Amino acid sequence: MPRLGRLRARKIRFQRLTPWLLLLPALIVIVPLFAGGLAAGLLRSFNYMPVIGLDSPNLAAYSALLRDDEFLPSLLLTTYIALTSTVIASLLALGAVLMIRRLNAGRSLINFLLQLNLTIPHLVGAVGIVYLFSQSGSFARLALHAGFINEPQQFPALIYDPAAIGIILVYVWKELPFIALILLASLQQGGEEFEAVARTLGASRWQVLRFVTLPNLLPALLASSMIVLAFTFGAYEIPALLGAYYPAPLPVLAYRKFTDVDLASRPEAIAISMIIAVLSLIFVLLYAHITRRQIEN
Amino acid sequence: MLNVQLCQLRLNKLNPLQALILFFSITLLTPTTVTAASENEFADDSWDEIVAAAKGGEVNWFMWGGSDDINRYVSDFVGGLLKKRYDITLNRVGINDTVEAVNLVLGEKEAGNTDSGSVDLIWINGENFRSMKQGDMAFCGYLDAMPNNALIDWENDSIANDFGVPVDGCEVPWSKAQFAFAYDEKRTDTPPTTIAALIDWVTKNPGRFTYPAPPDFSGSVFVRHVFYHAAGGVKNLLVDFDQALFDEVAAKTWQILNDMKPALWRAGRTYPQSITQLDQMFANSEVDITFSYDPSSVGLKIENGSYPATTKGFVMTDGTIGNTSYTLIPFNSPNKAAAIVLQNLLTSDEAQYQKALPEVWGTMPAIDLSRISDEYKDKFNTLERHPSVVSEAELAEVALPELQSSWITAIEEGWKENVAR
Amino acid sequence: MHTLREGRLKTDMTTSVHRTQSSRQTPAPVLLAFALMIIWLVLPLVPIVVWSFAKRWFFPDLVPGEWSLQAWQYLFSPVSGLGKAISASLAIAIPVTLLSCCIGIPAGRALACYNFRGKRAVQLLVLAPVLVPGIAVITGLHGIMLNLELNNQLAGVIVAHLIPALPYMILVMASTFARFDTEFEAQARTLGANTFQVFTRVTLPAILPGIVIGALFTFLVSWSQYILTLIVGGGRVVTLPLLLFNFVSAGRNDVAGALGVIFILPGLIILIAVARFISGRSGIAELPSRL
Amino acid sequence: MTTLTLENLNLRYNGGADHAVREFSLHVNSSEFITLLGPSGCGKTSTLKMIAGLIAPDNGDILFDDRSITHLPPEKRRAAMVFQNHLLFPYLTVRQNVAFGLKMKRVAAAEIQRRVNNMLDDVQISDLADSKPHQISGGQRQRAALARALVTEPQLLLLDEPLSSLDAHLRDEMRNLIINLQRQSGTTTVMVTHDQHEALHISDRIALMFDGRLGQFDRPTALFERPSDIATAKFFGCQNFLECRISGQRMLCQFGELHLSANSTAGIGAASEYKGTATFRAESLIVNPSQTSVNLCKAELLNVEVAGSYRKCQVKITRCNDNPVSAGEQEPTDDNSIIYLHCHARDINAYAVGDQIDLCIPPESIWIIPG
Repeated sequence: MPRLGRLRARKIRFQRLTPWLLLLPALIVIVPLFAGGLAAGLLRSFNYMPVIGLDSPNLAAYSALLRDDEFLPSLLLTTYIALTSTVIASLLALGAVLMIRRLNAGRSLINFLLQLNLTIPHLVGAVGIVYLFSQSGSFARLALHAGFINEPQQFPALIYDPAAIGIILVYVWKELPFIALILLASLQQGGEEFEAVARTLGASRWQVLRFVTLPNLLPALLASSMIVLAFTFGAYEIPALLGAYYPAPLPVLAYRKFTDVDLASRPEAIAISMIIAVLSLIFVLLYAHITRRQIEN
Repeated sequence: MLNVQLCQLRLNKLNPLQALILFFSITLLTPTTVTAASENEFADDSWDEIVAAAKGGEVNWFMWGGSDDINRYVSDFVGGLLKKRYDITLNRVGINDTVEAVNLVLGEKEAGNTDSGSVDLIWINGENFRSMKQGDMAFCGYLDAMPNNALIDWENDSIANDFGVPVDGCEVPWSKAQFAFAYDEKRTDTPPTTIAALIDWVTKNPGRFTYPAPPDFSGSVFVRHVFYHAAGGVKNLLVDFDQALFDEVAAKTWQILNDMKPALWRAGRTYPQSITQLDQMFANSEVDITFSYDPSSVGLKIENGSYPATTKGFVMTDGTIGNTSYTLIPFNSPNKAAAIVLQNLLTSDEAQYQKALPEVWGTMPAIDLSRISDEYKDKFNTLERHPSVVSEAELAEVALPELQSSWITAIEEGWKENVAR
Repeated sequence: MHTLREGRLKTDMTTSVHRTQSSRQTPAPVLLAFALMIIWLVLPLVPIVVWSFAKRWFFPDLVPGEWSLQAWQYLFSPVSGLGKAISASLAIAIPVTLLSCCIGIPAGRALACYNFRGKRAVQLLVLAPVLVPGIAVITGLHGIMLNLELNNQLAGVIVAHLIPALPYMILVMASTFARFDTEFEAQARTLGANTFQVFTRVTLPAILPGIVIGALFTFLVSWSQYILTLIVGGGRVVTLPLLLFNFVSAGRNDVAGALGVIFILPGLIILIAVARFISGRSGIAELPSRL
Repeated sequence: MTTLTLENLNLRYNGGADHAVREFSLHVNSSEFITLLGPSGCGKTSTLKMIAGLIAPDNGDILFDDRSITHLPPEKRRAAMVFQNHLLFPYLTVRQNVAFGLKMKRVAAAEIQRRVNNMLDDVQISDLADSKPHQISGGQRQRAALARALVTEPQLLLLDEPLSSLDAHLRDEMRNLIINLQRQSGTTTVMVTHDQHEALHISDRIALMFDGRLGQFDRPTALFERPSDIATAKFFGCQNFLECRISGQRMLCQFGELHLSANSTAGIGAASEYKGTATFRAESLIVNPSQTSVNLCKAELLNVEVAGSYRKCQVKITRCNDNPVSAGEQEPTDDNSIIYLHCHARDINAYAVGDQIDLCIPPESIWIIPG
């Protein structure tokens, strides 16, 4: 270092700073808004807010949640919705991608539809699913005309039901294309040649699927599933529209408590938010872990 | 400011010294004294002064926005008149639930915003009004300055009390509503016309009835009807909350509702989330009976295609609960004068009549029809309701009062614990 | 194609060649799956469109009892507030997109072209808002924004929308810069271009497709946002999703259907625009490959 | 081992409008190493993939040991392929990669272990067996890919440009390894390349492909010395082509009469007089020949280009065998009297551009392509 001219040393120091300067505006936005929002939420959920005189943190909000007999069912329901939606969407997306690869014609049509779906807001998808799958929806009407049922109640209860099938259907409809597009993108990066080489090495169609295609797709599949899992865990509008009245999924419960006229519910609402945040941060770390392995490979 | 009013109301019960001490301690020690001056800023103003102050301004009116008919009435008719006559711009803010507006004001109050709030007027009643009033978030005490206040019958209990909470000059009645049921002539020959008959009907027609889960507004009212039925009438219940009485009646009520459960839609495993959902289920033959706190909505819904044309409104001969909805100015509205002008316009015979037209909205006027101009008296007298809507006379005959909100809260909580799960 | 078939037929007979490999005929199960998939993707959109023109469409009618324009008439009347909602949506989404571009492009470059200590942490920080649900952040942020008097107005909603939108832009730009060879800039420098010229003549044209994809996606993220707008906007900022939610929860299927159609349009337009812009590439499908 | 026969293979694309491969027939002997050589886009990789079963031909037949295998899927053909860019499965170790084919065939674990270890020894990467592909060098990856193919003991080894992704020094090493392993195992091998030197070095026979068709199929020296057509000659770098009439052991071209050797016309039938194209390599010409040589020519030096120790020259021939150029039937045109010659620097250093030089076109270096 001492041999370097002062100018050069300064230049190097400046170069070291360059990425941070480039990142600065982004950090100025993300750190206070995202990290700050979470931190403020965390403090508030512990009833710690010296500005308004709350200076002894406690776990009141969390223990109130545990006592609330809707919380645990709600947590379970949310987890069930998120897991089921993610697993079904992932598997179907995988199947769809394998199917699309075997198409000779129609690829561009399906590609267009997948992309179109990506641009459609969840809310619209939810409306469509209700029109189709409710007990008086299009399918129930078809079933009646086909003679399978005589009245709406005989049609399976899919919407507004504690089993949350309607919510899951919306998520599957919206997330399947998302995962499928990510998988297709990952396949474009040389997947087909690996399969060719495997076949010349004596692997049958199934063995290629089992030992080459799936392992190749796995990182992309897991990473996109994490995104979907986090999203389905924390999205508000779909369960708000299609859910049963009890138990409400966590985001709905959080919103309800947040907007409760009784201000005492707010720390509880924020505590639920924090639980959602912690769980989704775990998904972030899992995602990072998966993609890191992918990059290393 | 609520404190002040309560004190003033009870002053006559205290001896002068006590009263004096109390009064000074309140006026000196509570910050409400600061707003006390401003709350009355219009009380002594002449109407002309208010109108002059409001000219060229705007009003942000927060109200439930899910009905195109109501939206049209408010934006087109009311907004049009307001602009034309007073040069005030009406900004209708559609919300999903009135509680959103209450929260907004609450948040502003928390943040110390006392004079530049974003809400100028809220369509409100019941629980939300209680929150606003008890939270010192309502602007009160200006009604005397409003000419059309003369059309309002404050002697009437159902006007002067909003779900048992005294209005105390903090809101202005806008509309009257009364619970009414509806059925489809094509599907049901004769609907049950007492609560007892309804309960019987439900068991005989399994799967064809349900009600939205309280705290949905309409679902909660339905449960109250059962509660009245279990109590053998509403008379004993029109008092301050009485735990012993509540427990007695509630036990019977839960019994009835739980017995009904297996015969409900989806065997009572779940309930609709909202009255909207029930309406849609009714329209699509999933259930055979629906209800509404706005009896005229049957007509509107037939016209806009939400209900089958063969839908008919009906009431229970043992009574249906009625209430009044109001408009309220939040304490921190920056456009109070304009909001008062709007409230005055809303309570005019002209606006109330327009609102009562079946093709516009068809809802019942909140003003005393005996006090209005002869012209509008005639008009109201010759007003034809939508043929499917229960007649006003029929409604009036069976009208039941609402309970105080403390009762309602207890019923809703009790339902959640004893029936829902 | 015709001659090809014939030729194949002849060989089949003469040399009994069976084409088991990657033949150009798609097997029936795949075709069936293809058809099912197309139906599944399109199906939920059908009743939305039909409902927007329907009146009195009750169970068990397969077609509406009446066709009507009442939903559209209502929406296009000044009362509905549709115009205000669309302009509010645009007044939020466009600044969010522009801000995201200005902030996201340098950040993407930093993540793609430099190695520095703490890079991994920054990557995680950028990624986190994509995965952490909006409601988790906004309930805490609400209090802060209240103090800054950002609530209940466009500015606050724009700031809130940046949380989920900006990371998308940064991630897309990082991937774009990762494919961009900075040697080109050095080359331009040696040819006498100054910093500004290097950016406008060399860097910008090269990363433009990435910017377009990132910007359009950022726009869509903001366009579809519901809960952040609801909580921060406090009912004062009524965007299209809020209006739609209003009518969905009010059970007005016809109005909701018509709003749904309007809601989808920008995505559709963007999709077609992107396909045109990035000729030969797969348009929005690029996005996932860049995340 | 196995023989490979291709019979009239055709492959069309673009809905049948264009041919990738047309009427391609070939017979490869057992244990032979042949190369499909041709410019890029000539259909050689498509042919290889048809042999592997990765693409189905539109018509034609592929036979291993005279048995048609056209209907078999790739995994049943036992034709292992090594691709240009190694294509080692990134999520498997080198050992797992090599074991892949055996595992697919459900060979017993112990057997797999033994054969994989032997194979890894053969390609000298035993010490890297437990590394992931991204942890080893390009040459090592290609060795692993080769090992992965050979360990399955395929009937046929298919190599698709196996050396092109390697640096020059690694390429020689790898080439020798491939030759050794192929000789050792005796596996019939088909390699695809566009690099003639690679093909000349490594192959028993080379099949030239142009535009989807089979060109000359012969031993490397034959392709080099006795091209069957101008395209082949050009592909192997021949620059001198003279249109001429041949009569017995002599040819007549625009700048005179040249003597031929017996070999020169070996590619042609017994006709006594015909037209043809005479070709000779630039490096076979002799500058400053002894005056007793046959086919002595006078030429004007047009251009000299330095290429290391030798020189690439362009000359314009003025007369040959003491026959003036005008002795021909027509006036010589420039382009048919200008030829290229490569010579050692010392032979040409004395001359400057524009000088007249003596040179000799040895009769045995001339090869006549008919037509």
